[in-house]
Amino acid sequence: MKLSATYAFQDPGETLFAALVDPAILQKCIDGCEKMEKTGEDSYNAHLKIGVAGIKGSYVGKVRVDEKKPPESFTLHVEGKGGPGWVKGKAKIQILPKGEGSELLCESEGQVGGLIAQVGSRLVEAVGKKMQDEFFRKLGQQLRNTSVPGK
Amino acid sequence: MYLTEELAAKGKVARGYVGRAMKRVEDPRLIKGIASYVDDLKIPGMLYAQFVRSPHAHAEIKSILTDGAKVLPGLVGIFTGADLNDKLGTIPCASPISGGRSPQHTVLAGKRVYFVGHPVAVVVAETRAIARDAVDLVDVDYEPLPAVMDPEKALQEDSALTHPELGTNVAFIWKLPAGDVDAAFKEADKVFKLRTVQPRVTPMAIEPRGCVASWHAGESSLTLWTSTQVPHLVRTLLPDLIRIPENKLRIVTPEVGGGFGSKLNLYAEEVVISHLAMRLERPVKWIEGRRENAATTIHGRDQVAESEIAIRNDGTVLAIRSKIIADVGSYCQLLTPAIPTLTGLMLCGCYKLKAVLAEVTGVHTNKMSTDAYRGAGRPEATYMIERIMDLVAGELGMDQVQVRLKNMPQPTEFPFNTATGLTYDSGNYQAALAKAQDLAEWPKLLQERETARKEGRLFGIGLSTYVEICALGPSKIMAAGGWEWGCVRIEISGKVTVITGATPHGQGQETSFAQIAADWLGIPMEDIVVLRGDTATAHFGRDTYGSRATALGGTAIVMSIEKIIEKAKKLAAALLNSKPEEIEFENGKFFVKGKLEETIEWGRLASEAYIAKNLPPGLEPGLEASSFFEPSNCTFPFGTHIVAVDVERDTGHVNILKYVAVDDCGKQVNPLLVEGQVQGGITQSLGTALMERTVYDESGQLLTGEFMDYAIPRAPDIPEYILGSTETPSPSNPLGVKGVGEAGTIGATPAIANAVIDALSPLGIRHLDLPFTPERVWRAMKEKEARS
Amino acid sequence: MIPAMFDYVRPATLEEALGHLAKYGEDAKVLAGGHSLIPAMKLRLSQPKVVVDIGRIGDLRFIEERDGKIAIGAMTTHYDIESSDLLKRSCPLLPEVADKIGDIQVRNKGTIGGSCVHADPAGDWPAAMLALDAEFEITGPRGSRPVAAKDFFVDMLTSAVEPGEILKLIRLPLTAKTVGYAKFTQKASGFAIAGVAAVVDKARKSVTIGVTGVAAKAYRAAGVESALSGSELSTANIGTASQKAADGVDPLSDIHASAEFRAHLACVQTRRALELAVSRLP
Amino acid sequence: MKTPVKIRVNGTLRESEVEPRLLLVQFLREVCGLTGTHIGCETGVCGACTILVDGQAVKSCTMLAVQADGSEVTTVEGLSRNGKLHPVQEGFWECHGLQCGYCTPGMIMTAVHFLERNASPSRDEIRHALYGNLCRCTGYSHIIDAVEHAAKKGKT
Repeated sequence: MKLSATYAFQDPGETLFAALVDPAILQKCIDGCEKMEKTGEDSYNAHLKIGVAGIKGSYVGKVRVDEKKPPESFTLHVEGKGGPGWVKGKAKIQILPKGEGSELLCESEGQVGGLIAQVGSRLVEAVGKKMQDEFFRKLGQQLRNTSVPGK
Repeated sequence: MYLTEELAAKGKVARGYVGRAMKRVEDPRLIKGIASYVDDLKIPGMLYAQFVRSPHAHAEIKSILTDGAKVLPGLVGIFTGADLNDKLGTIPCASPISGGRSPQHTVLAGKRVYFVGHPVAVVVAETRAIARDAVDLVDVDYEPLPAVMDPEKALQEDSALTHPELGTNVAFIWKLPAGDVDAAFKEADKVFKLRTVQPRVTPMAIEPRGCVASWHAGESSLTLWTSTQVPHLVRTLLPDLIRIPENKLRIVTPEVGGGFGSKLNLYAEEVVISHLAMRLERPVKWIEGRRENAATTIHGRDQVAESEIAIRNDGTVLAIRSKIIADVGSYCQLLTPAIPTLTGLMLCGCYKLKAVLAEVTGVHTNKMSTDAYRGAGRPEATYMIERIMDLVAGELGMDQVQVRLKNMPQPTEFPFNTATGLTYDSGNYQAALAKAQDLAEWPKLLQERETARKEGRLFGIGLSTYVEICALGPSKIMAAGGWEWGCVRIEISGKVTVITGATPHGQGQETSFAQIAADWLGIPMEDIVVLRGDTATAHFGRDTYGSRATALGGTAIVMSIEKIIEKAKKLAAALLNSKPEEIEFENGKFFVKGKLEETIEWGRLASEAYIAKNLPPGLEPGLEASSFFEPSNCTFPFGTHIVAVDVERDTGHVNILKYVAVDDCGKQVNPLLVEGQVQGGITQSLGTALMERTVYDESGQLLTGEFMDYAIPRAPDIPEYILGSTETPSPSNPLGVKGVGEAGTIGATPAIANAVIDALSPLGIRHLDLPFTPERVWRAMKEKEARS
Repeated sequence: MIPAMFDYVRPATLEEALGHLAKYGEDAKVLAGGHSLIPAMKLRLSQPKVVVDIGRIGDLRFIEERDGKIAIGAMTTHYDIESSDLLKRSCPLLPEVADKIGDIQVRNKGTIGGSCVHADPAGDWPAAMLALDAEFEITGPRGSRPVAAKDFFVDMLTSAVEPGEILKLIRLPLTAKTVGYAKFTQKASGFAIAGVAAVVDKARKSVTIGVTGVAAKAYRAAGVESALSGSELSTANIGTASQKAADGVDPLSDIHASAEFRAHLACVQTRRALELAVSRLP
Repeated sequence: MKTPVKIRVNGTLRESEVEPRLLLVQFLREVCGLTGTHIGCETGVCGACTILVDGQAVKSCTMLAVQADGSEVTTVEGLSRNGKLHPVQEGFWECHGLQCGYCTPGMIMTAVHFLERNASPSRDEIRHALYGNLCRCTGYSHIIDAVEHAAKKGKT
């Protein structure tokens, strides 16, 4: 599963970058992130409750940030496992200035396995897309700004 | 051989049960819901097992934590590979190919998992629900590894490895050079190429697998009830694995809810459950769920073939060179390597090819193993040769019927030796074809096609003239003996017990074998009971697969009856004050030649035989005989299927408008059962042609693990079948039967494929891969439109 | 095959049911016909702590004509709808859709309310609800609120019914016979790959189109509707307009149909549904 | 935690305390010992578990036993009366409507229910009615014959 989307922000790239590598903000932006503990430089353990509607699973996993090139780009790695299966993904984030604000390009690649992949295949991609949009919408909120998911 | 054709002629039959459409004696218990399948068994003290299975296609197991599960009240135990593998043998492959390389197949995963569903641990609990709860609490830590999913890419040098320790993904290479292939290609006017793909399919018997094992400590013996096609093979193979003597093991198959080859195996679960019953000294039950069934019961087909075909301008097909890649999955199960070799052997179809070169490469991938699925190797071969016939017709502008007639042997040429070294026992392929054309109203069908095409409709006619190999087979070509066993006992009362080693799973042997025995004994069918499926009563057997039961199992019963008759004649002679050679037997009566006024029937003979007061000197008491029938050859059923379809232009949906099948399975014991087998086989094949496809994603997740995602035909998908038959007796057994369990499955897919491609041919489409799902057909049409 | 443990309550009235929901909050799940919830629980994709079975609340299962509208209780089964003479006369799209849902057994037990609240992207009802401009009455701790169909199907598996609320009934307009439902079925599951409901109002020369199965949620094919608004419903016009059936949507993609094929089928089924509706013009 | 249920099964009242998660099919098979109702899938597709609840065909694997509290249930074991087969059972026997027999009880129960709604169905109506019952052996033809046979038999 591969997704590519751009999001527009009113904040400058530096602000955006700083927020994105701040675990406190990350936790608030990841829908269903119940807990996040720092385990090392740019790596965290996370408890996630993700899914849709009544079909939510609990996952325990790791979040890691690398390839940091402030304020332009970094790569976010997430992996987790839980009752309904496992998830693994990485997102390459690039931030470009645009007008007074910035534009963020997110190219993500995800894999799911176990029950969710096997019975929910038709929904997985849509859920992934939704979660990603939701993440950046919340990020926008966190930055006390409005963001418009771009096409 | 004990029996002769002359004896077959004698089987002309008093009451004429054989050949009659009769309803089944096994049905009342099944339609009342009082029959017993494995999951219906309940034994006091019985425990329930569930397997913890890998969610990864390929991964290293870093740790297995069981503490969380162990606290559940009612949990009895959790066992991992570390606990079991060194105490148990490995799962055998009965048909290895020399030079082949496959890993040791331990019952539970060791350090690695090799496919989604690979069993990693087993939990045992007082109830099913507790066992299920425990599975969620076993915490396995995996380190995922690259999964090998595409068998063709798996052969490239830079490919990841399914089993790194083997150093290769090649499981085996098998070559069949038959005839002078190079000379045949030199002789050719034309050579063309064809790539065919047989998708992976899932058998999906409606009853999943399952077993119950019970340890009898007092006797140190084990009984295993299991939903299998092959209790006798299980009894042969299992003792070594669980380390008990064969004579301490009893296998029982109660009712079996469908097999189609998927229960023709020894599975890891059967071994583990047997072991646990011994280890825990309590009965243990395991019943497979549907998702487990789809992921961890064998799959079928999955072959890609690149073929070159040498032809003459007059339509003669001279030779085929074929490179076949068979995706065998993670392990070689019981018959895995044997399946694609059958494809090679049957490549000639019902045609007089001069030479064949088949090279089969079995490739390991991180998927469930493939093995025998209904038809097992022959549908693949038939699909290839029948597609080839249509392509030859297209290439040369010939009629699809003419090109087939051009290449068939004449009825007078039988027994016919094929280029691949088989001897087709008997046949009249032209007669079956002609009859099918009659039933299909061929000229009218051609007319309809012409009219439809003028109107711009995509109407197609397809046919396949197939031959298959059944009644497997002489022991010299079989992995574990190809004979079949039967026993007949005239009880003291004169009632008759027939015991067969050809264990049925829906085919109706209790009826068809009673028909055979009743005719040969000259008694009413109601006086006969057929026992099967318990190694304590059916001592020997090679079971039911490969359409072998009637030809081989039926013959073993006939042989036993002949032995009993011989003995009964000696007894009758004593009772009638005559000599055995003067005693005649007809319609269940023994009498002195010419003296019909004084006869002795089975009832009196039986009581004399067992009470044993008047036995002639030297004659043993009792009236019972058993026999092993060792066939001299396989049988080769054949037939013609004709299909008319139309294809919806805007959706790619295929409608079957007409379906005609004429099958020749030799003599028919019960035409009603034959019809049922044919309809069922065609329907399964229709599934393969139009909808069925086992899908793994790139990382090895199984996406067709439920009936929600794996489509099998439903009632509205089925056309009204028009069925006919011809009867060419097989000389290979006294019954003259050939076998019919797989005929429909073998004949139908190519006929449907040819019809769909014929329908699409006005658009310039020459070939398309199975299955013809709407999207695949729609895409093919769209690509052609885009190009034109 | 065996759900995780849960507690079970079976309220006799709607008030009692709302009380349970208020008490257990997000831990509770409402059980209607059970045909979506129970399989999800068996697979343990859904593990509610409390199941509130509303199956015995008598006044949730009815089909009536009230104040010039059709009112259908949330617990009305698909078969009730399929076999309703009132609906065959006054809102014939509903029996037509009901007949194409699952199988006899599912239609006997599954409910319109359960199906709508579950909001499966491939469920049949949302297409009809959108095409008919249905109104949903949702009851919660603060009383009842009406929600229009276009606002009811919020997202994939998400309807406007909030935790603590229960769908009570659905109000639908009386329509003529000029309706049609065309479904392209996913072979294995019987769900829709593309299901299109069309309602043709001859007098106003307008059509409404609801599409299910194609995107993450069911939608109104606005492009088709406006293209046909006020125009002659000729075969040619329908054909052209139907090409807009997937405009502006993000089609789902799975092993049964790619996004491209789904979008294509949306157009084909839209044309078929419209042709069916038009063929029923007197 | 356990919930009491009273369910009349084939005319006999069965009372038991069950876990709410117990499926109706498990109640029938494990509590009542009626193993004629089979389980073939986990998602309510295959129909092997079809029974009648208050006269309506339903899939008993997609229903909790507690939901059936107070209901009348008929399973395949309850169809024959005084040793006489139900016409649908007879049809299946006469027409060879079964092979392995595993899907048969569910198939029969759907057909019984369907014929109560439609006593003289066409073959296409029968196909449509059996949509929710999968059979892997017979190819359905003989099953359709069996239901047709039962319909005719029912009228005489």
